[in-house]
Amino acid sequence: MDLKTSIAWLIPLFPLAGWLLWGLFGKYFKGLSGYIASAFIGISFILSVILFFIVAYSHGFTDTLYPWVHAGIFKVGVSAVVDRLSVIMLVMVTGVSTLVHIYSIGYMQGDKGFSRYFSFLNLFVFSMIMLVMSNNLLLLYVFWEAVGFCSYILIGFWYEKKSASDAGKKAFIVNRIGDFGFAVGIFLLFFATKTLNYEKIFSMVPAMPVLTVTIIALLLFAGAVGKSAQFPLHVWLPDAMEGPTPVSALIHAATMVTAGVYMIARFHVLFSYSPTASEVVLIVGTFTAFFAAFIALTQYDIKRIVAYSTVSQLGYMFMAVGIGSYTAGIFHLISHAIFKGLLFLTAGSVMHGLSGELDLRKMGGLYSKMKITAITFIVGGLALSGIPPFSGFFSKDAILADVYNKGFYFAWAVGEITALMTAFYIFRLIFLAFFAESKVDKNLHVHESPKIMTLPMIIMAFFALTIGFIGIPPFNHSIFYNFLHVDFLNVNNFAPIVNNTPWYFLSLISVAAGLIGIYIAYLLYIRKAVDPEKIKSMFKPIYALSYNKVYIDEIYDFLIVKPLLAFFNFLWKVVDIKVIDGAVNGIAGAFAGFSVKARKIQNGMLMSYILTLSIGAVAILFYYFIR
Amino acid sequence: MEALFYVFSFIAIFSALMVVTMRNPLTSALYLVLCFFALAGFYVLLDMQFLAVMQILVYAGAIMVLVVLVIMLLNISKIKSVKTDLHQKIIGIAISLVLLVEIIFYIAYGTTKKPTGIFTHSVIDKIGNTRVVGEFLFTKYMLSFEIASILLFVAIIGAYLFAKKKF
Amino acid sequence: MDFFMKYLLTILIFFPTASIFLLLPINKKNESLLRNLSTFLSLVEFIISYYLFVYFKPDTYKFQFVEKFNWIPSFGASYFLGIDGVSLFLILLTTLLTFVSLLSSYRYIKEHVKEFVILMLLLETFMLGTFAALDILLFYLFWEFMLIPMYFIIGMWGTGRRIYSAVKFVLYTLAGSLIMLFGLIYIFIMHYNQTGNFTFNLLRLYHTNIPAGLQILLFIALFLGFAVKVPIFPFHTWLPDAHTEAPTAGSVILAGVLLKFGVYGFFRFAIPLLPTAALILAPFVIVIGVVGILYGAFVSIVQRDLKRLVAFSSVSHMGFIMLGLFALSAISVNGAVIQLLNHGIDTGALFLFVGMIYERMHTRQIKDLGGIAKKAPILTTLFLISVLASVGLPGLNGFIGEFLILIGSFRYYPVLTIIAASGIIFAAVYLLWMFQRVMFDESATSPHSSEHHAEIFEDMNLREIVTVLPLIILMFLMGFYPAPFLDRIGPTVLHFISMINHHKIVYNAIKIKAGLSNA
Amino acid sequence: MNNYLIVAGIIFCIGALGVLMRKNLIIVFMSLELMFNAANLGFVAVSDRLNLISGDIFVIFVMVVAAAEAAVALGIIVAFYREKGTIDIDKANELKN
Repeated sequence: MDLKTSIAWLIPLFPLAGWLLWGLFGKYFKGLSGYIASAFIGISFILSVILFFIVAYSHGFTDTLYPWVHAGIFKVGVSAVVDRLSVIMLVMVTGVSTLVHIYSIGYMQGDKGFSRYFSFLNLFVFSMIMLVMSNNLLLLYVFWEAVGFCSYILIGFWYEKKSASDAGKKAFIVNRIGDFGFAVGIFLLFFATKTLNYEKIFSMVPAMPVLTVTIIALLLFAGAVGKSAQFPLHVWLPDAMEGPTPVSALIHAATMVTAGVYMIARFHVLFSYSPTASEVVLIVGTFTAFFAAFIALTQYDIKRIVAYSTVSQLGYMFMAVGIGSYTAGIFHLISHAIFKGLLFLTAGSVMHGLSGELDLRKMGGLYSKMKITAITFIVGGLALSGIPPFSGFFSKDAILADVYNKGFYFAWAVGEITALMTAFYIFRLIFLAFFAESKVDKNLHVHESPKIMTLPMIIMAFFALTIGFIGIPPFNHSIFYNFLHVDFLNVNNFAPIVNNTPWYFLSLISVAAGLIGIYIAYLLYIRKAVDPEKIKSMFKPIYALSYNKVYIDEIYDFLIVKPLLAFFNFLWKVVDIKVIDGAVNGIAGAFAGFSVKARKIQNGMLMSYILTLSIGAVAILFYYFIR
Repeated sequence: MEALFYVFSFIAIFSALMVVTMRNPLTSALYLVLCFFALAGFYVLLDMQFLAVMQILVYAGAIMVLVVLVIMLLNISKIKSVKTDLHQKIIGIAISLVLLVEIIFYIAYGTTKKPTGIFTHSVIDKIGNTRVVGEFLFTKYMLSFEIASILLFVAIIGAYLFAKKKF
Repeated sequence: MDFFMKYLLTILIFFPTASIFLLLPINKKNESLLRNLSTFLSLVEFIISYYLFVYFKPDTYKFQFVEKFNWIPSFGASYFLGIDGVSLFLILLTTLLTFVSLLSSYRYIKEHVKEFVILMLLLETFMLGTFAALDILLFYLFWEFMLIPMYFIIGMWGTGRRIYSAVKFVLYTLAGSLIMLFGLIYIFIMHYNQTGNFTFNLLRLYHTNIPAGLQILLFIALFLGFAVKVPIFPFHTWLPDAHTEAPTAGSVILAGVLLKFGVYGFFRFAIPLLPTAALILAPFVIVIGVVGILYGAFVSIVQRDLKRLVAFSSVSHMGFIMLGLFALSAISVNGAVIQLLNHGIDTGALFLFVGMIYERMHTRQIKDLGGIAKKAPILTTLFLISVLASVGLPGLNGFIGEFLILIGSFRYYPVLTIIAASGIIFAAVYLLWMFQRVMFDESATSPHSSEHHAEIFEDMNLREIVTVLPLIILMFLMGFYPAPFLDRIGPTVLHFISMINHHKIVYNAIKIKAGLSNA
Repeated sequence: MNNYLIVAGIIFCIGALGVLMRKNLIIVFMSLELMFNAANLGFVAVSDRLNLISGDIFVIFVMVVAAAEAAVALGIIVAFYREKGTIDIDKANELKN
């Protein structure tokens, strides 16, 4: 094992060690576990950066740690792929994780599950790192599920709250539905290629029938839909906000939910050879982007707004990978991880300052009381709205420009409208929370968060401001593009560029959309030019639709959950107890009934016994006779 | 010899019929003794004198004495006569007739194996039939013989227990 | 040592019986000594069985530790023992679970302790004998003897309608077994007619030529016997009753070991003895296996009794195993065997936890339970691990088995495999929902019992932790590093598959001749 | 030999007739003895025909059994009579249920 492979394997080792340490001996560490855990992840981050430079200045590699499952021709090892794509992801994951860990020390201070929290958080980081590094589908699937499990356990971290444990369960089960498709995709892939190793699969894909590739790609995409909370499996993500806020920042904004995008980027060969599957990805992504933004317009729970914006932004990423602009998708993934992580951390800070209050209607005027939080939040909001020079501008516009230039005008138009809506709802949140007149409970002591929380926020805000510059010169020939493009050379270019509209023209439109959105929010909530209530009553049905999240949960409950439960009850009460067990008991009963009858033959009369005996003898003789 | 066979057959069948038809058990018992004697005669005809003697000793002697003793013991005259109802008679006769027909058909149409043993009449006569039986009984069938003796022992105990006044 | 190695299997099988004589002179009243000694003896037994693992040669499919003595020469019955990779692990599972269940019953079994431990040890002998026997008659004897101790364990120490459940269990399995016996004897006679030798030697009976039509009839006979034991879907109704009413130790043994015999019977007897019939009927078996997966899962979702829920989940899991076994591909059979062990470990552990909760709360109704997580963090954590292993979470053992089964069967039965795979969704639904309701939520309506008990709910003590710890460790071990298991199972399975494949060629030739195949 | 067998058969059937027809326990018992003897005759006849000795040996065992049976049966009859005051076979219905 040479240096770079040992570095690669050391990266997941630290979080794993952390998990075991806090999980088993957490109670002996008390408050210390937070610092040590952060240090562990920090080491992983440093190692990731080192690995990043190793890979950047040499080339990627793969390595197998040990053979894992060998059964017949099914041979899978615990093996890692380290290329440019995975090191970028590694740096992002460990970096954001480090900051979130540090933030959590302050946020979770005094919680009785402090060590438990860090143990699971470390387990999550471990799983996420392994997910990114895995070199075969089985390992990917393992950690794909493992991050889902961590999400489950962390959403339900405050299990005393029924809503929290419900949300955790919902997240796990909805993810499982996606994973079911993912698993079937793996089966089909194994059936078609007899291997689960990435390189071997990719080398075989061009020769495979398009239909097979399409089906496999769509099934894998089903997993991505579940994990990345795309329509129609997005329902778990808003509920997942029941978990501690740093968890939302790490898992439900920066890392786990982007695993779907990463997976498609990783399987770009597969998707690019199936234009149909890519088109489905594009459609789902576009629709989700719009749909989630629409819901976010009217919500009052700040975390839910940010959650829906996550769903919406993930939609953008799927748009990108759906048109074959994988670098753009990953770029948005990175920048989104930072600014959305930032938004969640600041939202957590608001929550912390208001003792857990999340309702926008009970906030206002917080700017003066928590300046750092407010400013960093605004940085995040501007990045989300795509205002230059914040990172969201570069990454989102890279996607939209590609969508336009590749000729998907409708998707582009939807993307622009969504951008407007995005700017509106995030600034609605900012204005209502920080600038409008205060509706905060007078008894509440509003305070800025401690340094240990604000420091990560400031660092994040710094990167949210600057990370976009790796996208310069914008779009197809940026530093980032040139760096990452190396990994995407073997794609089938199914969506060629048809326009050559200059980027500044297109980005002008997006920036305009963003600014309009912000301005509308300003008019409504600061200038009070129009009373929001009036608009509300003007578009009552649409408002209700948005406010009630398009009734998706209710529809699922009514159309799927209730009938299924009734059916299951029928199966148990009627089929199992009455029919099957009834048949068994019926047979037993028939024997018993027959026995009651047969007992009458035993009338105790010796003569009748003798009679029966002799008739039997006669009959037997008769049988021999006629034989 | 032929004539003797028919004489014995007639006696046997006739006395057997009498056994089952006589009303008085004592008469039946006496006819049964007669029947046993006739059977003993058959055994003599079949060159098994030892068996014939045993037949008379065990059956006609021991068992029948026991039966007669019991009949006396129960003081049969005091028992109100046990009546037989008609349908039972009919069923009995019918079944036994069918049985008889079957047996006769079976014997008539059945195939007989070739003689396989070595104990022809002359061999048995040379050794002596008692000795033949005895030798077999105490060598090859030793175990069965012992078991039979145990059975008898058990039967004695059983009979004693049953006949005891209270048990 | 030589002697020990030579007769290792015999020593292993009869050590528990022999140890009963050690327990017999102990006074009935001295319960703690009885418990400790019997647990210790079962631990010794496990250590003996561990020797099997150590000295087992992993690179051959041949039977090892073979012992053969004439028993009833006139019938060709012999005392013929031997193990291969599959029975090796099932034996290890048996000895481990016996130890675990004896250890688990310290608190649950309060009356007739002596009888209980003696019956458990006796049961262990019979179970081990069944796994090690390579002579059909010997196998059948052990197979039927098993019912007797189990009957008493359910009937004497059970709860609720225990007599009903015990009788149902015994009659149901007995009825199946008798039909199976008929089939086995028929094969025995067929073999006699062909070779003129009486033999119950399984390895020689493998070479009996049976025409396809007759094979199907015989297979159905054997199928009924094994299917009841598995249990496959329409023959499963004894299982919820027996599991629910049995004491914890009984449930653990029942789920952990007894259910394995059905599958083991298919693997060792039904399929190799009647390969053509197995090939013809495999699709049907798989269909009812898949129906069982979904059916078990669906019915589990709406159960109200904690133990009954776990029992129905067994039906679902056994459906997976049947799917894997009858798909007859090397990967899926490997998976089925692994899943067989997993099911023993996971469901065994689940029953242990259910038992612990029952001991504390005195109820198994899910609606009366709740809020345990606050009081008992260790119990919650370990219970959660077992639940997740049962759900098939990657990294734990359940995943490896399920995945191998599904990926192996996909090649031959894609549609059915996809339907079966949807079972993993429902597994998550019923187990996690159950876990939430039992451990997290406050009990909804509990006028008297549980509210009070939940307040004084005590966490697991050291004995209980020791009880489940081996199982938990195995869950992780088999999830992260299944190589030691797969390496030993692999050659056996490969041999099994090659036996079947040989017949597949013959079978296909027949099909072509009959014009059934378009090939 | 067939003649002997036919005679044995006839006696056997008469015995059966007695068993079926009569209700007096003692006569039933005697009819049974008749049937025994018919069987004995058959054994001896066949054994004679096939030049075997085992049939004759068997007859001896039958006699032993018959003797034992007689002892027990008569004991039962006595006990039965003492219990019921009759020897009507129809009164022997204690086996019911």
